[in-house]
Amino acid sequence: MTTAVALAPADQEHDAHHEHPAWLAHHFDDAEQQFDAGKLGMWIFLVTEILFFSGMFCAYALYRNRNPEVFEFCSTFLNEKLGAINTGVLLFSSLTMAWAVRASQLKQTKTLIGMLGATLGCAAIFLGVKAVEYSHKWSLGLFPGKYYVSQIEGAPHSTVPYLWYLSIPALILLVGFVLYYVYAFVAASKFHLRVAGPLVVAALCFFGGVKLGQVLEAEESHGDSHAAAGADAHGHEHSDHDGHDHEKTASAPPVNLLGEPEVVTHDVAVSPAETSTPDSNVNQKGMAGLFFSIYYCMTGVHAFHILGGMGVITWLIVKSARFEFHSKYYGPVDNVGLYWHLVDFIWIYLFPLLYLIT
Amino acid sequence: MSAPTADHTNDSHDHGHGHDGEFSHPMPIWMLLSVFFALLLLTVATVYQSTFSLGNLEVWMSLAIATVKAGLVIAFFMHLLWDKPLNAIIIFSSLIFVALFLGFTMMDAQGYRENLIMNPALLEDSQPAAVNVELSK
Amino acid sequence: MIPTLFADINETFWFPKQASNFAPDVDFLYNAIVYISVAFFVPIVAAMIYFTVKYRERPGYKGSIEALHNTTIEVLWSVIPTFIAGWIFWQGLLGYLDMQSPPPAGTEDIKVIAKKWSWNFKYPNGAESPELHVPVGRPSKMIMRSEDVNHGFYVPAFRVKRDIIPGRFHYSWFTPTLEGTYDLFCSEYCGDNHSTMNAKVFVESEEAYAKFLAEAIKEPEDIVERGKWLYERKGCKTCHYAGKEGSAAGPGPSYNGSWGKPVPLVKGADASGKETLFDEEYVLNSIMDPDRQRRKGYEGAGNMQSYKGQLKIEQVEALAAFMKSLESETPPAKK
Amino acid sequence: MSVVTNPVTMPATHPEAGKEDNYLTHSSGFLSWALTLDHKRIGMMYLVGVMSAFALGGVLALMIRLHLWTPNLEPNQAWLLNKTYNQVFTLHGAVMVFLFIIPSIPAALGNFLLPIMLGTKDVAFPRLNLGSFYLWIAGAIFFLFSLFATGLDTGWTFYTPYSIESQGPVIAATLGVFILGFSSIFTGLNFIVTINTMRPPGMTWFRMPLFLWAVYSTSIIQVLATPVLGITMLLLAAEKLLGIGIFDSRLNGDPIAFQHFFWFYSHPAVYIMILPAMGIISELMSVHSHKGIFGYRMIAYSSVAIALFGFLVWGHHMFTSGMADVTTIVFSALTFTVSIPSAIKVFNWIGTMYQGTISLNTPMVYALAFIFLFTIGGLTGLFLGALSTDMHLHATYFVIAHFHYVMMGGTLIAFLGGLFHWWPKMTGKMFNDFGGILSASIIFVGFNLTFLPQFVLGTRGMPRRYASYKPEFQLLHQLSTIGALMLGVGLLVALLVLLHSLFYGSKAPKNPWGGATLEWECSSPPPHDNFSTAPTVGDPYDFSKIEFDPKTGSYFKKK
Repeated sequence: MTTAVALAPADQEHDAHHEHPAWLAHHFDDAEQQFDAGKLGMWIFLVTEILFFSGMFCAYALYRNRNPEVFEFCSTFLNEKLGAINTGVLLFSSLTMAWAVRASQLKQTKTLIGMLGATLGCAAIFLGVKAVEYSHKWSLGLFPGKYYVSQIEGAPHSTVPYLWYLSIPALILLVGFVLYYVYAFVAASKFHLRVAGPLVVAALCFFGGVKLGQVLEAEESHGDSHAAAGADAHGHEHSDHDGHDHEKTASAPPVNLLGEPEVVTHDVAVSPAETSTPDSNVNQKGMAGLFFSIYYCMTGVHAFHILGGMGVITWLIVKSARFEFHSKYYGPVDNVGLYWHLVDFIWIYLFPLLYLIT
Repeated sequence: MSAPTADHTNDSHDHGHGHDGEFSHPMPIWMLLSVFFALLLLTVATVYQSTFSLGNLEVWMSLAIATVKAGLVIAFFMHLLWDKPLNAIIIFSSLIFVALFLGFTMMDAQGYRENLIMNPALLEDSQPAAVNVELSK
Repeated sequence: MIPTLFADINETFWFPKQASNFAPDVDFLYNAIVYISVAFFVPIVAAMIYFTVKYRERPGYKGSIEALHNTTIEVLWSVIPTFIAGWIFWQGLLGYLDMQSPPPAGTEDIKVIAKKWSWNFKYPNGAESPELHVPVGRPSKMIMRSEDVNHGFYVPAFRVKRDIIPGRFHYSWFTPTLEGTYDLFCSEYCGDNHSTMNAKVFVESEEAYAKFLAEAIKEPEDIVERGKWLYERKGCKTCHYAGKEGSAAGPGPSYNGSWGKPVPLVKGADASGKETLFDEEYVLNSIMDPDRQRRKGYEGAGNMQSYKGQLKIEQVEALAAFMKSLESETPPAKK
Repeated sequence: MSVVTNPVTMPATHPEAGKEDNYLTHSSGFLSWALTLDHKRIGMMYLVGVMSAFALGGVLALMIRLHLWTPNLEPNQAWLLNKTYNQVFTLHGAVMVFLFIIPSIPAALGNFLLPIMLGTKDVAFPRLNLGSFYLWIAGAIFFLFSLFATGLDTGWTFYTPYSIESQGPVIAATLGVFILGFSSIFTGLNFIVTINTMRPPGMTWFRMPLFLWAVYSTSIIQVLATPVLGITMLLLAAEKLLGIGIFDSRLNGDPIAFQHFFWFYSHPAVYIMILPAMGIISELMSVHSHKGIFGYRMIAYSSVAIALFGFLVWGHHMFTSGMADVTTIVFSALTFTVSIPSAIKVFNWIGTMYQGTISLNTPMVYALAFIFLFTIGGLTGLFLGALSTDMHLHATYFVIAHFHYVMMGGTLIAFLGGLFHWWPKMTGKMFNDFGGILSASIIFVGFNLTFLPQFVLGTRGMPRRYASYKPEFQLLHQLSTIGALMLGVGLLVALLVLLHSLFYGSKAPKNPWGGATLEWECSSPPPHDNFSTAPTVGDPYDFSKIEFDPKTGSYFKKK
């Protein structure tokens, strides 16, 4: 503890004023220190992400443990095929991202831009499929919590064009990117062309994703496990009358001022033992609605992470188009890669936990 | 996060300080591709697995497969296998804290479960349905 | 000043009266920790002051500069507090287990319904009251639930506290040991009038308690009297003013002098912007489905909860009759 | 509003300081501060920010105390309406916790000192550091706007379901907390990376000053716990906005789950508040006793132990909430384990004084006050950790008094002590020592007068968050109010002493107290790059080479 070691002042001065390239921040000694610091920072950030998501996983575990039947019931409304396709898309994007890291280390800029563009495109496909999923659920009234509409056989679907609304931002971006591409083309700027190309493709991929989702969703609807039929399948033991009653209680009936006799006796007739049996109880705001709250929170927050990832990947494309990365400076690609894999990592758990409940 | 391990990083940094060597480790393409196909295979497996009825085991089964997949992603795509041990410790220690958080919360929720009023409508006449429930054990 | 500090004669410096079976144990542990704390605190502070004086910087004095390190001492002052902390934990655990273990047979089961900002106690014979009455010397079990937000059942004299979280039941029991009147507080923050969500606890002899139960179950014959009776028991009193001997002006509209006057409505399924008369129908609607028509100036949703299922239609009529009977009297200004 | 230093104009008020190059004079103009990447300037800006927040929180505290001068048995004739009172205590708690205590030591003093004590030029991510500061500003604006717009009345804990049905601006407040949380996360992340990767050669883990150990432990908590607060706040906002029902009992949601979520962060947050304070006290005790710290490794390890154990005890905020008995008992047992490392620290501080050479100047007086008050705060925790006594004391004034002894008697006093200790380094000005000791004494007496009566109020059954009380409590409440006013006076005196030093203080030497850590090796105030010549890294508590030079009034290190 007593031996004092002096900093090598000469070295430091030297580093600080002469040998510091533009990509090396002034307070770092060398490229490796800068890389290590960035990477450690990223891993710590991933830790915060994991704990951030853990809150929702905790809510999931809590309510699945409490009402497993609700989760089984609601899972039938989620389209397994779309989930599986999206899993594949995301895994592929992870592959391209890892490949991009490799390309940046080897200074293969063309491959790097291509791989980043592919990652961006996969992300857009993922969001396109998700848009189909969301809009389909909304049209059925599968909203979170207190906006949940009890699923009744043969109930009319909403005609609000949710999918259209969800596509508007992508459409605007597509138009913008195409204009940008045209500008780049006219200006004959190689740099801008390198950036605009992947962006246009990615924006188009969104609509590819939408199409893919629609095709698969339609397939599913023709099959016998259509969402509404799913409700039916679970409600098959109940007479029409029963289902009707449910509609009445669940959808905020006009208050019966002399309510006591009618409503209360009806409810009291359901014994506690019965309330814990699934079907009579699950198709309501506090049950299925809660599942959809968890579903939207988890997938929604995940989707926002995808959006954020797309933002930083775009930034990487710009940097790559300027040939900024090489074997001593590829930290940004590596770190964005880590982030992107984490987003994939989360989805790897979300998919079976939400879609594959039997 | 404990001091000794972190000491280790410092050491490695000190070593790294001297030479101006390479620190990038590009992954071979065959490795990336095989990991990807393994992941796809496992996805198919988990979908296929869900078509059986395994009862209570099912959720654990799908979690196990997901964990293998996550392990592949972390080990290869995130090249943690070649990374500093500190980073591995950091990421795994986060899982310990997640486990703590979920563990205590779930343990507690399980404990007071019998006191819950799952259907508030039952209370309309103010007759607590669970009058006979003993004080929680 | 000192006598006031020591408050009532029966109370100690620290505590209110010991009025339940749990109180002696809690007080014992409390006092024990006080002594332990003093035993730690005094030497620490004494050493601190002594060192400050003895080793103060002064001409001609040069203290040691070496960092000290003494394993024996460090181990000692880690291990001894650990054992003491363990003992405290153990004592606390024993006391807690007493409170949580099932009460002895023959409890008086009282349902407690907490709502903003009043208490309602329902006794085994069906009687209700806004104050808690319990027999002395016999365990009483509280079966508690909340109708809206978190509340807390706290009787300092019993050393008993339980939060009441909506959506579930909470239980608590105690055996009152000392006749008297004690305070009951809501201990969990529940909104605007949290501070006034208090009640009295009457610990009575078995005879007095039986007498109370018999009285409490009887609704007065006269409809206006019955309305007043309900007003006092069903929680209306907490928020609504009804004359000088009633309560202070609360957050709700006053009953006095309202009857037959127009009421501007602002919010609700069929009421927006309309006006209605303060009459039987309005009273019925407001009590049974307050969200449907909110009175202007009292828009706060969630303030008035529906009484559907808790009041019979005849009871609402009685309440209306009571409101009708109230003279016009200006309530104290609502701030 | 306590604007201690106006960073923008300060260089202008010191024309004579303009000649030498230090971080204050290195560049000038508004943008040179607003866009600075220098950790020292960022630290100074945080300092101004947190002290303004503290002033606001302090005024609110005085409002609470003044309102409680009378029992307010007629709520309508009271000074504040019940509703207003609820808003005031919510505001007091939220401002003090989120805007003052959590960022005070790590973000203000930590930012300034960490790289200098470590011997580096800056933190690892200077841009992220500035970003954290602006997140803090954004969160603060968001938060304050929402609080003042219509009055938040949920209590700083946002317990559901009340927060869901409250008419107050809960969404805005939760988003404010969310943003502040990220500010805190990024600061913690930055510090961990800096300490792990940027230590210069010779700076081994066990040559780090204990303040850095404490800040490091704090950062671990910030990184691990704050994200859970983030998601909790987000879910609460979604609860208000979309009615998701996860925490809403009316939709079968579970309010107890909210409490678990909230305290999973907010209990470790208590250690975010107190650990850096303990770090400061370790420095102060050693430097002003001119003697090596007693049991360096024990203190270092106990910081990390406290940080990790801190994650295991959140349930002790919920003993009466209706947790399952098993959970309650486990949490109580774990709570007692966390008391041990704190006790060890106190003993070690006392051990440091033994046979030392104690200079009783302002920072040391604050440090002694800290030990007195923190010991009371810690010991009263035993009453609350024990289950049966907690049944009586939970949610009473006893709890209020307990955590004020820890948070205010602990963190605030240490913050002030640290501020006085490093003030010469930060501003290059010496303050009036008599004034400083006077302020510490008034604060000490005022503090005890405020909060000692509250212990008695609590055991006698006075519930917290009450705008009115039984008349027999009046005397104790009035004592408390008098104490609070005194406390306010003491804090004003401290502020005046500091402000006075800015204008009339003598120039601070390099090492006015005789510290052996690296920050005393650079000039006061430090140059832009921290060290004009590289410092020699040695034992941070080796005072054998520190000698006083009466000519310069400064200590120096013998070669």
